[in-house]
Amino acid sequence: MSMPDGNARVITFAQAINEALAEEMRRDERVFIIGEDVAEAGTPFKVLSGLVQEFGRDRVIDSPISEPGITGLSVGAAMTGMRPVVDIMFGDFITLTMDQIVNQAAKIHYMSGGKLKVPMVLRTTLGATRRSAAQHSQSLHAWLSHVPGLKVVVPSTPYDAKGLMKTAIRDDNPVAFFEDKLMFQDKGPVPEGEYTIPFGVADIKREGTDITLVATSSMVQVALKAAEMLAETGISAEVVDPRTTFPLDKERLIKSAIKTSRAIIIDEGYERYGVTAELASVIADGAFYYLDAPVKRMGAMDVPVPFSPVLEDLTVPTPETVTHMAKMLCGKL
Amino acid sequence: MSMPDGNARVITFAQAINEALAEEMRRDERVFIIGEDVAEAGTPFKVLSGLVQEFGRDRVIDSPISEPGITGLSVGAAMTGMRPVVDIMFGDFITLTMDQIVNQAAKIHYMSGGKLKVPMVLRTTLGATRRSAAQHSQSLHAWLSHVPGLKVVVPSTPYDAKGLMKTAIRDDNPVAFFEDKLMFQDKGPVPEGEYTIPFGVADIKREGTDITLVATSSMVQVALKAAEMLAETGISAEVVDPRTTFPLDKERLIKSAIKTSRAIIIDEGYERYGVTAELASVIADGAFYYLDAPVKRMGAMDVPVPFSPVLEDLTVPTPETVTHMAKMLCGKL
Amino acid sequence: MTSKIDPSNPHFTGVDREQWIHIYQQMLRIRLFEDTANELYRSAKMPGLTHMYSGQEAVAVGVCEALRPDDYITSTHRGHGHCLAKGAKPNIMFAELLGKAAGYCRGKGGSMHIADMDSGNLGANAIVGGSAGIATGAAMSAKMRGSSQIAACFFGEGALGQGLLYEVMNMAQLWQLPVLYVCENNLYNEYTHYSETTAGDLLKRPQAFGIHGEEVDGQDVRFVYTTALRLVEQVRTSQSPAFLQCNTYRFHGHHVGDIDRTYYRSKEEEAQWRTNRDPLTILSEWMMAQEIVDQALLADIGHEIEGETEAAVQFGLNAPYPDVSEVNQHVYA
Amino acid sequence: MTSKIDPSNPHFTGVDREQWIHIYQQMLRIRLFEDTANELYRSAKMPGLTHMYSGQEAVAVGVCEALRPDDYITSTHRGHGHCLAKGAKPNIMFAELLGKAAGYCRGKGGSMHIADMDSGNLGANAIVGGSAGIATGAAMSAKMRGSSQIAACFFGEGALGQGLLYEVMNMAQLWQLPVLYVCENNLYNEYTHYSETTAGDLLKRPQAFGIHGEEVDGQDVRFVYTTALRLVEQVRTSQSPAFLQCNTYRFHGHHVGDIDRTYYRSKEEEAQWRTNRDPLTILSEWMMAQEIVDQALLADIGHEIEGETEAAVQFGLNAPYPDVSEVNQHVYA
Ligand SMILES: Cc1ncc(C[n+]2csc(CCOP(=O)(O)OP(=O)(O)O)c2C)c(N)n1
Ligand SMILES: Cc1ncc(C[n+]2csc(CCOP(=O)(O)OP(=O)(O)O)c2C)c(N)n1
Ligand SMILES: [Mg+2]
Ligand SMILES: [Mg+2]
Repeated sequence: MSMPDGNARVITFAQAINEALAEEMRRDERVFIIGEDVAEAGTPFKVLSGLVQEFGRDRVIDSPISEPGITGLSVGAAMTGMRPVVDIMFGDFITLTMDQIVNQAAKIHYMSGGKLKVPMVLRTTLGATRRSAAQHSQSLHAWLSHVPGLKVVVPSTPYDAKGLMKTAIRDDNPVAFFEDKLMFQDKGPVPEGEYTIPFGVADIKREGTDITLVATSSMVQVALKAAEMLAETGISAEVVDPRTTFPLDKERLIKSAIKTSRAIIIDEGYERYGVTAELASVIADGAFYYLDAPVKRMGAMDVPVPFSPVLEDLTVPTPETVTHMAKMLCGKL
Repeated sequence: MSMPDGNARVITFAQAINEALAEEMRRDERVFIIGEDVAEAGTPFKVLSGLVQEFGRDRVIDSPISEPGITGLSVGAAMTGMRPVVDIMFGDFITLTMDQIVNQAAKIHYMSGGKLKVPMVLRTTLGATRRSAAQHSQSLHAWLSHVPGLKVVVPSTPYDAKGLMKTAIRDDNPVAFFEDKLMFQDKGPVPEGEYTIPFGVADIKREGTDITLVATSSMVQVALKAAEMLAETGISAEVVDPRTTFPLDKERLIKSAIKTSRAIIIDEGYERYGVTAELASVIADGAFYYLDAPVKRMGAMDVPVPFSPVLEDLTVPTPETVTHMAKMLCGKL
Repeated sequence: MTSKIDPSNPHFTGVDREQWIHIYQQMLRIRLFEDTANELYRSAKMPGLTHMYSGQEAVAVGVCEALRPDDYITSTHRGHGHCLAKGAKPNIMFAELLGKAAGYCRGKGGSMHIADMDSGNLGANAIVGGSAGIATGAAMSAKMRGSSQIAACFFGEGALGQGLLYEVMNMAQLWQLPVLYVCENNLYNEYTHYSETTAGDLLKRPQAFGIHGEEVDGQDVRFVYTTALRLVEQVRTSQSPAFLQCNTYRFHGHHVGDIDRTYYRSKEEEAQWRTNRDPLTILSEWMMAQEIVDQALLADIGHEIEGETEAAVQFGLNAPYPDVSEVNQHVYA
Repeated sequence: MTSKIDPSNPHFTGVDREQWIHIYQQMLRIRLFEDTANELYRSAKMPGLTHMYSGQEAVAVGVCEALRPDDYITSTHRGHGHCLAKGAKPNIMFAELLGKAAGYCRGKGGSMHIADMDSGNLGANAIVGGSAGIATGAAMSAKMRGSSQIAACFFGEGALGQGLLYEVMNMAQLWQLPVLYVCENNLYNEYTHYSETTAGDLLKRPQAFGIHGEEVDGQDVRFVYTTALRLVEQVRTSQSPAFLQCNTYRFHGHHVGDIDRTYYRSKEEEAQWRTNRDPLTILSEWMMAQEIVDQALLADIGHEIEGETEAAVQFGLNAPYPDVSEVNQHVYA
């Protein structure tokens, strides 16, 4: 379990992202931020507050409402010596950027036979239950995880967010970085000093022996709460956080499932053809001879996210639904 | 195994699509086609040849090179009483249409509480090995399969193509219809008369007892050839074609895997986070207690599609690689 | 009392007294609706956020009064004004804002997705510029069906950043589609002044495609209405697009939670607009001067609409939430 | 021989003899390259298809000769001319067209993806309009780095259909980025005349954003070159965008396989352009009239470049394919 040292400060997820960006912008003048309302407004979520004051409007650039355009500009800037961080306010808007990200950014290195590279970060959000309805609530990280040439980061704690963001900015490839909107105010220990977290290393967020809960981003806290509830009924759950969906730490996922013999995958993207499918099939394959029950998937319900709170809350896995599923798998229902 | 009657004509896949469109346009004057070079040119693949002559330029509409725009127009036309078929020349260009398809077309029915509907078909292509390189060779059907509100069709024979296209046009929902570019000249029996094929019904393309090959679109012929090769080594392979990735005929897939106790999923999309993941995890879950081996996945290699023939041919499953995998699973290697 | 419209002003002749009063009522209806919605937010009764239309009433009402009931509109995230102006009922709208089953979208859409086919409203849209294709497609559909309907597409000046708009304006002009683009320039894209996001002269953008464009004082409904009457007539009879830029101002924040605004606009600027440029005041003062109304009548109208609004919000508050079983209904038609 | 450039024509003064000869050589180099590529296709030696630049040589050469070696260009599916004009070597290009490891992209990109950072070529692009963001981003990067480089963005008139272009032109003007947009209007978008896809006057489109735009006869390299010299200087010194529309014609089909073209353009039209508007003839006749060259020198140049081209294609034909192990190299940097 990777952890900050004992006397680390406690800061929010948003502050951790902000700090990572500030540190990297201080370290490397090629890094700049571009997006809608990123400067004085510091984004609608206030994640970037203060950066324009330190780095100026030439490095924290307010753009028109042109997601395809700013993504395209970032690709061109990245190819020619800069290291842009492009801010796409809501994950739902990556729909507008898919050509530039998928056909351009992701492929240029390969198509050029390794000659050109596109070191850029696409920061965006995921997660529902904010009463924002169907066009502001999607978790579309499965799409980008599908695409060779991209790396995809789904941090779940302030500590991970900072270390992974720094790694993302230093990576020479296009990296999509998904932040859960509802996690921005969550607090956690984050050391002041410099650290990075490598991609492709899953983190055991809680150790256990009876069942593996593989959870991503927003669902890690759900899994941890479920693990607590399960502990009360005598089930010891291990919570594994892949932290990056690509590169994916298959080995650690499989190892945990082999140890516990049962696994549930929990992710906030739509369930069908989503992240849970990949992770479940990786485990079902790799741990085939050790599993005592089928690997179960818990994604977001396969419906456009409804506005009404009474409906929206039904669409996302909760500690209760995870606990229920885990008990069922362990034969304790 | 659904089949045309004995004395059906033999026509090409392209002709089957053309005939389906012509029949539906005759039957329902609300149906029209919009796309780049769809009229006199009949598309670069000549699939629509002759339609403009019969239906005129008001119903077979040559558009500017504006994929987002024509998709958006189609959504609006569909909401207000028309039934557009929008032609997106290469599947790679759906990247440009994702906002209109995913945030608009797919969600309007739900967001309006069931009041509005969007009966449109998005025709596009998939498939590599045409020496068209990374931006003209992708099979991105996994993305749309991920999205609630959309249906996704991946026909593998002229017979299926015609019947499924007619169903797609009559469906009151947005339907994405993926045609393999290399299959357009493939021939097969297609009855002259009117028929439709329901969505969500997998077709057993070949019966077998030892292993299930679930294959989609371009990969069905690959699986059938593999099945022939396997037959020679005494392995009886069943080839199951889901025909639509959503709705997905989970039951038939699982039933076949239970019967044979082994399954391989073959699809031309990128392997990771792709269609093979969903299908494999559906089977691994549903047939858990009957499987003698892990479900294996064979998607396209996780690389941008290379131009050079010597490289490109390595990226797609072939009868040989499928046969090899099947033998391994059956313990005959 | 006969109409006292200044006969020397060609703009306002031919509009009778009742019509001006009706226009005033509609604008007031919007103002009170928004004040009430704001109150719902402040008292934590409304889920999520909402974007208020206060200050811009003359645009929605001036344009929609010029439309036929069966003409189409598409709207934006700041959509309550358009909905009401086109004929939606406040009580059903409040129900929607509150996520209730009696709402226009059964509570599934919320503030940003109100659609009402009965009044020709194809929906608010939470994607900036996202409805430009829908409106243009509805106009195409109307033309194809020979219905003589037109479509009015409302969007903020921020939507000029979205490429989709240019794609569909090109097609609207090419194919002579009966669509009226209504650009509401309220000076801000969220927290950024439009001059920082928009190069050149706005009206030149439609004109670049050969589309007729005009600019009007969006605070003075007399100008908006009479200009819209003329343009709507022109669009309908000539079957060609037009573009109307309305210069206006939003009195509140970008959304109800945007309270501290001084970092992007001054309190003086706000006061100036509220005091001198309130569309309700401009109209009511003119109507008084013209003796179309007197203080007593204005007071009566005020009380009537206050009462109606109060009843409407009570209807919304008292209405039941949708049944949980609705969560996966209306995904498919 | 001293230069005989007509001193009464201000356009062509100040360019010396050697430069015109060099320009002629570059244009001929492109012409022979394309003829040879066509031959490769017809003799089935080249995988896939290619789009020939023949007829448009004056545009690529006229513009690229006005650029510095370290200036950037982005190109299109019809990109050989731009590559060669910016300094790429025919032998390495042929190797790429043939999918060989010695190619600019190690055979991974092919005809539509040639990129060569050494000559400032950020890549051909198989997405129409797809490089508009890249070029504009490269210009932004140049400005940020204070390098005084500029970027020239080549695209066909068909790319005016793509919204991305408008998004980035807006930003180029807003932020005063040193980018020259070069629109090659060769009259056709594939098989459709541009007048059927393009409303209004092309030049008004950049002008709508306040971008300086000019139109030039794209068959006469004297005009293209001298205009480009002036615009490039202006873009570089004023650090602001400009737009150059070059009216031109492609002599061959849309791609090498587009043989029967009479359904979209007449043989007379083609003959007319080939006979009267060949950029090579226009330049050579003028150079002869001006006594810059004589028949003998032209013949020498012809032989020299024929020999070079023949050697180049032989290099490509003899070069080995990439090793199969390269298939999954260069996916990530
Ligand atoms: C494609 C897209 N990008 C960004 C946003 C976030 N956003 C919501 S409203 C808004 C500003 C819109 O400005 P404008 O179009 O002028 O409308 P106004 O809010 O002024 O009415 C932004 C950026 C969005 N909803 N959609
Ligand atoms: C986004 C996109 N849509 C469609 C195509 C297919 N396509 C390739 S070239 C072309 C026509 C391009 O016309 P133009 O831009 O004028 O360039 P030209 O071929 O005349 O050089 C089309 C439609 C594509 N490559 N990319
Ligand atoms: Mg605005
Ligand atoms: Mg062209």
